[in-house]
Amino acid sequence: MSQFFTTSVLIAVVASGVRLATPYLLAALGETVGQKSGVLNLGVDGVMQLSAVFAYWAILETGNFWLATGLGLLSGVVMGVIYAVITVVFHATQGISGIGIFLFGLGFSDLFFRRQVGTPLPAPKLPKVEIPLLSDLPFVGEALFSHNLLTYAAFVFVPLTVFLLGKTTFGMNIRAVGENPGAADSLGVSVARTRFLAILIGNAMAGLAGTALVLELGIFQANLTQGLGFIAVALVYFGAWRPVGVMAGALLYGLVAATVLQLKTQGTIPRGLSDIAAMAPAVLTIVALIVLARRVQAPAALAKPFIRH
Amino acid sequence: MSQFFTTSVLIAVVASGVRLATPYLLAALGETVGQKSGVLNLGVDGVMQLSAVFAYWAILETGNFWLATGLGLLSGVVMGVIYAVITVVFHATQGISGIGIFLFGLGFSDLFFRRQVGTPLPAPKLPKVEIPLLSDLPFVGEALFSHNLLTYAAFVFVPLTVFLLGKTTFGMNIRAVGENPGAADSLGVSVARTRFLAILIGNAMAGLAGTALVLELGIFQANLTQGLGFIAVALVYFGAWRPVGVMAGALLYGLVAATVLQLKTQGTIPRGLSDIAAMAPAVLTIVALIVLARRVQAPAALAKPFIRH
Amino acid sequence: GSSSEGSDANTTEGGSDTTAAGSDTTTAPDTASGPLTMAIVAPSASNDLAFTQSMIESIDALGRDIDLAVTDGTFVVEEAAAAIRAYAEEGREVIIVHGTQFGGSLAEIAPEFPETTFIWGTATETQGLDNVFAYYPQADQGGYVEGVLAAAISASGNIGVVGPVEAGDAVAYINGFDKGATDNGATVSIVYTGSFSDVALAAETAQALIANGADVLTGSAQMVVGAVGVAVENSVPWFGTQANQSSLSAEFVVASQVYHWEVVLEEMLALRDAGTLGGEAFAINLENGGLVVEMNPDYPGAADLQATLDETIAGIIDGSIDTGA
Amino acid sequence: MHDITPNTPSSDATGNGMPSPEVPSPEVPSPEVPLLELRGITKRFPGVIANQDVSFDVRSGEVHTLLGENGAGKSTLMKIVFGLYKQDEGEVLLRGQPISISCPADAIAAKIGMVHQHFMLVPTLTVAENVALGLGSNRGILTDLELVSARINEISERHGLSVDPAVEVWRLSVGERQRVEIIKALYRDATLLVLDEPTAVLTPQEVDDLFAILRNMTAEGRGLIFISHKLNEVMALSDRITVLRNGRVTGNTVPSQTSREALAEMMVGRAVKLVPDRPPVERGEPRLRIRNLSVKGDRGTMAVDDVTIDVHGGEILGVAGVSGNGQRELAEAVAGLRTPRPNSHISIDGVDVERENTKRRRRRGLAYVPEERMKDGAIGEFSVSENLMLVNHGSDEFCRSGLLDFGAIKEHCTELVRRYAVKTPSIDTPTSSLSGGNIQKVIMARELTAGPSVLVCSQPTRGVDIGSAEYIHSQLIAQRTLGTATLLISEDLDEVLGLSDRIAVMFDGKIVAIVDSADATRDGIGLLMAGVVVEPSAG
Ligand SMILES: Nc1ncnc2c1ncn2[C@@H]1O[C@H](COP(=O)(O)OP(=O)(O)OP(=O)(O)O)[C@@H](O)[C@H]1O
Ligand SMILES: Nc1ncnc2c1ncn2[C@@H]1O[C@H](COP(=O)(O)OP(=O)(O)OP(=O)(O)O)[C@@H](O)[C@H]1O
Ligand SMILES: [Mg+2]
Ligand SMILES: [Mg+2]
Repeated sequence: MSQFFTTSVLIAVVASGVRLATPYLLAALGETVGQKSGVLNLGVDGVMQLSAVFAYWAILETGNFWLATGLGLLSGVVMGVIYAVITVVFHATQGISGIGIFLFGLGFSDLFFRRQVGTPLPAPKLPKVEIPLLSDLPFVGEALFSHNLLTYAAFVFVPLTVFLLGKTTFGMNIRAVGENPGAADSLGVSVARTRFLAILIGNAMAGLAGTALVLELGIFQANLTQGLGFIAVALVYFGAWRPVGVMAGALLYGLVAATVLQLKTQGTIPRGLSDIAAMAPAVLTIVALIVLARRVQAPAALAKPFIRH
Repeated sequence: MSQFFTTSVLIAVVASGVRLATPYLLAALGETVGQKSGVLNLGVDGVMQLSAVFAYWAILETGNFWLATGLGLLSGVVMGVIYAVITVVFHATQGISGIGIFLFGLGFSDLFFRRQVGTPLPAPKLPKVEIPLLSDLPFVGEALFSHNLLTYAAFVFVPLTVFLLGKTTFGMNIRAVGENPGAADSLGVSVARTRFLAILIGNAMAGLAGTALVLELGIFQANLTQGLGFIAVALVYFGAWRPVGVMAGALLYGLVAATVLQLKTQGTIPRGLSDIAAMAPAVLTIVALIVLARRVQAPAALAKPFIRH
Repeated sequence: GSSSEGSDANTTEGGSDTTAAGSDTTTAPDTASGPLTMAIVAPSASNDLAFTQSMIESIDALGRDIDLAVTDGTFVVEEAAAAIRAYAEEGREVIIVHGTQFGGSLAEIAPEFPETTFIWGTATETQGLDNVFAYYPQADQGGYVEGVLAAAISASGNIGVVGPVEAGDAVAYINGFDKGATDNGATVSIVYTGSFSDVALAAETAQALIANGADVLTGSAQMVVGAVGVAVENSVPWFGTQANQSSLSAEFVVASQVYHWEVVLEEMLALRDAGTLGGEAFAINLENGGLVVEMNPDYPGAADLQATLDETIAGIIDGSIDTGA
Repeated sequence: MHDITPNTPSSDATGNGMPSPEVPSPEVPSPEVPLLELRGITKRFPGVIANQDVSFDVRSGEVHTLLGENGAGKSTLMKIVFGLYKQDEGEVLLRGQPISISCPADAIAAKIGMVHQHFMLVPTLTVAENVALGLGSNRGILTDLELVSARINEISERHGLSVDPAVEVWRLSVGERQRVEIIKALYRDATLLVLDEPTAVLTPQEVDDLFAILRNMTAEGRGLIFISHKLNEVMALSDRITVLRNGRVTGNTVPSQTSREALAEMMVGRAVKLVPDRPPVERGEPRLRIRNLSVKGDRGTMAVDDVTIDVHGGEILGVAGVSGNGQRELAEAVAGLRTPRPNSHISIDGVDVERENTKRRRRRGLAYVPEERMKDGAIGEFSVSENLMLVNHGSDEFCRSGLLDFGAIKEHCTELVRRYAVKTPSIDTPTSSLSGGNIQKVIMARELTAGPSVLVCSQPTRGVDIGSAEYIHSQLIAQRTLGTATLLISEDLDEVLGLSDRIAVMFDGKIVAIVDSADATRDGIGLLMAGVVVEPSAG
């Protein structure tokens, strides 16, 4: 056990935790914005997979990270438009529509991959950018300030989301349509428009999350996300719809995963138990949901279509 | 194309459609009961996978179909108890709790399979039982009355569910707590007890669905269901919460799948397009949801936890 | 079964190449006149750099006149079954059923087409069907060889393994690798991630292994592509299995254990030519040349390792080395 | 959409230069031209004509009341004015000019405000944020909440609408929320304000405060449309009264030329008894005994604090009190829906029931009419007959080993619908499509049919029209004659005074006085409700 506490191992675990947390954080922040507006999107995982495959394809074809990131983001936005049309315009049930999006993303990303790429080829990975000065700090420098740009972006989005939701007019509208769309409507706030935009933001973030995942790994394969998007949705509940809480959840999740891996590597967790340790995420999610279930109220109109007669 | 219309091919397609529809029908009927009581269970797919692996294991170990079916059913009930505790006792959010169950079922069934069985060994398949007299009828005899017992059971459950929901006191309680748990509570109907039982019934049916799937195929592999459980949930919406509508949806789905398979086999659908044909389910689901979205009202309290103060 | 045996008295319409039931329409006597008609039904893509690709390449390597039909990506058992049956009905002489999970369907279909040879794997037995051949790899052998090589190039003596779930084929390779490396004085850390497909987890596992001092890595199953990327990033040599992974990195992939199924396919086809349609299981191993440890010629130290490689292989073949299987 | 910057009230309607084409030209209207005029409005819903050829107008500086039974079409008409519905026929004129209002934003731009029957507030937002919703901003993507707060304070001061702009709405009392609704309209400088049943949930004191505010507003030249079922309020506040029945205008009058009785007759189409007859009944043994009952409320405070009362057979015990003083918790505790603190005792006909669940208590003869009929009393999606059956569908009469006997059920329900005069197309009609009063009759029919020994009845006529209220009252009196012990909880003081044999006044969770109704006066009870302890005049 003592080996766990060597400085270099600790740094590696923290760095790994931050890296693992990145796609969760991006996706969960986006889902927070969507849910605040009253829209549950269970399709996050599918959107991430689509963005991942498009970003992967772009980086293989062009080697240009900006282009890859742009295409990943764009795929998210396009899926957002589709989801918004389904749920906001046609008022379809959100829970199962999201699952439809998930199944579509899962299937179509695989299809696109097979047809356009075929073999998993190594792609360039998003390079690490050391932040001047900060990255020279002992311990934290390597653990926190030596990551790729999308990781930094994810953490910068935390205060940005706080600001968007708490301080801007648009954020106020989002919260209003998520709590009482009828009231917002009666004051001339367009529920459809506000939710539409919130969905686009949420899906764009999911797109970035998929992009971050694939550009960190430098490879794509079918079902790359392994349910990551669903965990991200759970983290929104875990974080009680507050961006900082969501960040705490994502980091906790990443650090736990990194620690478990580290303990497995050291042999502290015996090999016989390693499979069971892999179930931890799903179990942790459910436990967190149970514990937190009654503490905070979800947006009152979450997952309810708004139809003005 | 003309080849498609030979009698023998038509019979084969109908028989195959009925066979394919069986697990959808079982799972969707169970979900109908659950949703009628106000509980959305997105974990159906996971429950099916767990039941499938346990039924598979039982049949490999004992060769006894009754035991395998019993174990599959029991797994469903056990998962039902877990889900009911999470959602009814702890009032956790249903959408994401269901996804937790799904992820757990997906992961644990694979794990159990790899540890207890390892390689996919062929297991005995549930034998066909020809119904005396009826199976001798021309055309329909072979298409409809030469199936295994679980297929017959699925179709027998349709009138049984109609009867349960419409004609019994328990069914009336189920509908009451699904529409207005507050009122039901004030009239002395225990919301928790009614929903708990409805969840158990729903999950038991999902267990049977997984069992039917695996005993029809005679083999298990990771993610055996391929999202079948999610489609089953969508079929509940499609069928507008009426068992007969749900059955129509399941049959439609099975027949379309069987026809596509037949056309692929004949080469009418070129192999190159078969991947795209595989996307049909997700797309069909979403289209159905959009078209049907506003036609029928879901149970008013669907997916809302009931907390008495 | 959706076939309609007994109903073949019904019309077979227009110039269709398929009759309603295939049991009496064998084309076996025609073999001499044209190419051997073969088909393969496989669960993953034919260019997956792994399981399916190895078989397709093996068929191509068969040096026979073959008319091959491919149905790949049939992960759904029911769909695979339909394809197998369709090929049988079409009169294909040899059908490769590439996936253990299709065994159940095979057991149902094979007896209906007694003139057709089915080749099924990976499986160690034929389910008692006399028109079925089975095949499987003795992956522990190549694992052992790679373990020896890994120990030879490791400076720290610390070697990491990224494993999936501790079960099935992967375990044979990893245990062989473990024994090969340990027999030669190295320490091996094996981490089973718990998933066959979680690329991100595999990548982080590689990171963790490296952080703990591993300077040579290997791994098995399809999720290792993530780990290879990390190895390359950290300039750590990598050993591959199931397919030649040097396409993932010309510089850091030292060697790959590759399956050459053609060796056993050759034997099976010869038996068929001689009138035996099945009933036997074949293993590929170092001795029969079905397992080959392919050195990556571009790996800087490749030449230095050749002697150790040859020696170890010889030892395994003559039985002087125990791979632990 | 408005700019957030304050603009002087009333005068220049389009002064901020925002393009609002629907607003008529700013020329000063002559007092003869009504502020708003509706001409020949017809609105149809599937199977219902909600408004038929309705003409109606409001002038500046007046309160014009709309009166009518449940479902008469009042809310529908007002929703047309506010752009929530579109009329099928007829036109809307603002200051003499035709105007098309197709959404609430149009109405707001035309300086029309609406206080909806059900509050339109976002509970998790602050008062200032609620007010600022939908306004433009001169601070780019940010809303200048300081400016909004300052202006709210200004408006509060001028109109006596005290409320803290920084507090979240969920923390406010019902009366305060009502004020926020009015501030929202004033902030947008509404010259016409629609108030749809604004008093239904207010206490008498709050109603008085509200009326003072409303009079202040008319004095400024604003026009008000007022909707209420409470005739004394209508008489007190209105300048003019228009009565709707079945979607048509059936009469126009002014308070000085009419009386409550006459208004009631205009609404219902027959004479209505506003105060029920109470024949003398022999008071029996105590059937409901409550001893030292304490119950926690939703926020964890002691909502019911050591209450002890007996209700005798043949007696109606009225519980008067300002909303939120523990009446709801008291009723729910007796019904078995809320767990009391230890050492609390409740007995029905001598049997202790405090540990029994609702079902058991009902078997012992408890009947319960909850305060929120659509939330706790009936299942909207169920048919009338299903709602009638819900209590005793498990009884031997209608059910054999878990199976329902539909023949017996149909017969029973048809009889109940006839006996309780429920206006419904059939017993299979979904309950939600009935008017509030008829839904209440279904609930009463269900609860009273078994012949209860104890009846707990909360707010039996809230939001229910005069005709239905009269019928419900007569049924409560009939139960009294049959020897039922009735615990009547109502915030309508007239109802409590008119029906009760004894009146218990509840304040801050305690029963502060029990008064014989013969000795009770409106003012005396009102003082007790406000927490002023005075010796009851007799015992
Ligand atoms: N959205 C709607 N769809 C269909 N019918 C409606 C709708 N809204 C109202 N109605 C019908 O229109 C009629 C008038 O309803 P309205 O709400 O205007 O009554 P009201 O006078 O406000 O009644 P109350 O006193 O209960 O508030 C009723 O018969 C009602 O059933
Ligand atoms: N969508 C609808 N379809 C049919 N009837 C409706 C619909 N919406 C409202 N109604 C009916 O219209 C009438 C008035 O409805 P509204 O919402 O104005 O008040 P209410 O439900 O009567 O509430 P309250 O009793 O507090 O006045 C009621 O009879 C109600 O049942
Ligand atoms: Mg109304
Ligand atoms: Mg009303």
